[in-house]
Order: sequence, then C-alpha cells, then structure tokens
Amino acid sequence: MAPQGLTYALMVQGAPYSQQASHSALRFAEALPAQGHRVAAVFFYHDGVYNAASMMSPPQDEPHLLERWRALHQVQQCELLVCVASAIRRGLLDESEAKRHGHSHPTLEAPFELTGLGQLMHAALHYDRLITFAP
Amino acid sequence: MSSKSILVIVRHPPHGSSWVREGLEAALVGAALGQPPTILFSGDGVLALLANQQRGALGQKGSAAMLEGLSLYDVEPLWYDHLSLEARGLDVSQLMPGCQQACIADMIARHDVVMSF
Amino acid sequence: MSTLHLINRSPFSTNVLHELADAVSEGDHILLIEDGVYAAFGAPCWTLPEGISLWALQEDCASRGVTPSSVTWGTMDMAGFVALTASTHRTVSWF
Amino acid sequence: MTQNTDTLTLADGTEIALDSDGHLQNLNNWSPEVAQQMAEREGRVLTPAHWEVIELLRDFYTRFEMAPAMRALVKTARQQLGEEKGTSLYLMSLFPESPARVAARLAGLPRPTNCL
Repeated sequence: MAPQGLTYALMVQGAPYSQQASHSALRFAEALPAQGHRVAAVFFYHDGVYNAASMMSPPQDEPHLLERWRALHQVQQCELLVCVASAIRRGLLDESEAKRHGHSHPTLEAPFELTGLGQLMHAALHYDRLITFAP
Repeated sequence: MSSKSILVIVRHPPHGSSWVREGLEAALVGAALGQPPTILFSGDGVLALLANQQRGALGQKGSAAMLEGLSLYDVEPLWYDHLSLEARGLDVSQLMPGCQQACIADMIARHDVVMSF
Repeated sequence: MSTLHLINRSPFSTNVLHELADAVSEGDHILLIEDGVYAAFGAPCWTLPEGISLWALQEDCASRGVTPSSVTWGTMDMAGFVALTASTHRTVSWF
Repeated sequence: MTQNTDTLTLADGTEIALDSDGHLQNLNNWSPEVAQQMAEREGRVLTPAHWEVIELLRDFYTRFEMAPAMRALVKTARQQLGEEKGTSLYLMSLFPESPARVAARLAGLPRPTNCL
C-alpha cells in the first residue's frame, strides 16, 4: 500500500564520528532501493558539513563514512550537496573557494559540491520526501 | 516551482547554538526564491522571540535582528506554539512585535514538508 | 495525510517527548531511533493521545541492549523505517 | 588570511584592499569616498539616486544584520522611497546585473554567504 518509486532528499545535520546521524542517514539511504525508491540528493547542513571533509582518516576498523557517501553517490547517482555558508565558516573549502580565501589545499572534493540553501529548498519542493537526520 | 508548502520549525533557543540562525537562513532563502515558508517557534524555540535581545560576547550574532527583517521577505507572522510559551511562564507581551499564536499539531498537519532546526 | 515523527534523543535528557505529545495527530507514527530507543523500556513516561502508533528501530535497540516493552512498542527494521516514510505524508525529526 | 587581489588608493594615500570579487576586505574601511572609488573602478557613475539606495542598504544591514536579497530590497525601497522606486525595474536601471549584489558591494556590506 505504500507508494513505489519515490525520490528522497535527506538533510544531514550531525557531524561524522561525533553523532550517529551520518550512520543513520547512510543506513536509511542504502535501504531505499530495495523498495524501489532512491535518494536523489543529500544536503549537508549545520555540523553535517564535516561529512564532506576530504582528509577524513578514520581507523581501519571503523566505517569510513566519506567512502560510504561516495559509494552512495555512485550507486544511486545522488547529489551530495554541502551548504556553502555552513561549510566555509567551518573550514571546508573546494578548490575555487580555497583559492579565493588564499589557502593552498582544498578540504572538500567531488562528488561533494558546495551549494546554496536554494538547493535544499529545491530538493524539499521537488522530491517526494525530505528526511532529516539530526545530531 | 511546485506548490508544496514548507513549515520551518525552530525548537532551540538562540545564542547557545546556531540552530535558530540556520533555520531562519533556510526560511529566508525559500522566501527569496518566491516560496516563503511558514515559520513556527516551538519548545525552547519560543525563547528566540523574546524582546530586548542583543549581540553576544565576541560579537556573536543572535537572531533577533534577522527575525525583525523576516516581514520584508513576506515571512510573517512569527508563529509560536502557545503551550510552549505557557510552559515557560511567558506571555505574548514579553515577545517582540509580530508574533501570533498557533497550535503545533495543526501546523504540521497543514504543511507538506517540515524542516526542523 | 499522517506524519512520521522521528525521535533520536533519550527521553531522560530532553523534554522532546512531552512536546511531541502536543504535536501529534491521530493516525501519526512515532519511531524511536538512536538514543531515542531508551524510551522503549516500559510504558511511556508521558501521555500521548489515542491513535498513535509507537515503534522502535530494531538495530538501535539491539546495539544498546534495549528490549522494547512489547505491549507498547512495536519494533521495526530498516526496511520498515523506509516503508513508514513512504506511507506517511511527511516526516518530522525531533532533536 | 584572504587573498589580496586589488587595492583602491584614496585621496590621502590610504590603500584599501579588495578581495577577488571587488568586496572590501575590511568592512570598517567603508566611507562614501571608498564607495565612489569602487564605483569608478567598475565604470559606474553614482548619482543621488544611487546614493539613496546605498544608504538604504546600509540602514537595512544595521537594522537586520544581513544584506537583503532582491525581494527584500524591493520591498524596503517601496516602504522607504515610495512606490515609484520600489520596483526591481527601477533598481535594475541604477545597478544593472544584480542590484542586491552590486549595491551591497558598494555599500560595504559583507559578501553574501548563501548564494541562492
């Protein structure tokens, strides 16, 4: 009776390795295809932007959350959208922002992309469901 | 754009965390795109509506100034959950102008998408 | 047009569940995830209106050693969580 | 640290640093003379009508601690300058491209953080 083939947007607000939000969001997203759904966009906001830290280096016996996000992007072709205002404040800069601010190395890389809150509103309006994973 | 309605619920107090400001930012961007969301203050979120707030130490921005600007984005009124206000021993005379009471259950039921901060 | 409410905070550290009691409508679902599952031990320590379905996420209960009170709480696996988000109209996260 | 890509030189010899988008690096450096020079550098001529909008933006920023998006700028202009000037057409005629962005830059407001 539940509708089939829905598109989902997720908003992740919790920092990796501090809160369970990233784990919960990944578990949830990875379970969508089994029921014919897919995640179309993940929007990282608040401390959730740290999920995009390209130098994330967890110990080998713990889940590598960055790799899991990359895999999710590969499998479900979802956008990994990072709120530019939240990210830059917290030191997550892609190549062009790093250059603009005079830093030699980016700290955020594709498939993550810096984007505005407009993309969150767009996702909320265009996809069938928005699920928030908070700290 | 589609015609879905968005409710932004703010449930945290100002200054101690960035939730209020981040919720308002989202609401402002929705409004700038021509889809002004409804904004509701519930739980400790009603504390963001108290009159006479100012910047914090170190020049930390609060949210009161932003709240006053919301009407210029057609995000109005500032809805508050009346039970949350009562539970904190407050009444509407202690809030900034432009606040109006609501019932959170009705608000949720009337919107397609809910974002909480 | 029902709502799924997601709770991820321990009921003993926040007031979320009391607030939630005023925010639910008949036909809504409440799903406890993460630290929220600590609310599932016994009968709810707060009053909810009638007609609300109560669930706890199985994997978060298991990891925490929580056995939900089967009288009050249904358990749900991740597939059930997904199905609930699809069958309800909107999801609200409480934190 | 921010990259220093350009400077303005004021009449008294003071150098004012701009970032790569032409925004002031230090907002405290703003003065009408700085706005004038920024405009010249961008090939703009500021008339009293332009100044009216620049003042409006500075006032908006002081009151609300944020720079207005276009929608709010139009509404404020309508409230403060009257119906005739409170239109996007009018504001576009003064500050072609993007009034909210260009006028905010000249008014010495911070670079917007949330590009839409």
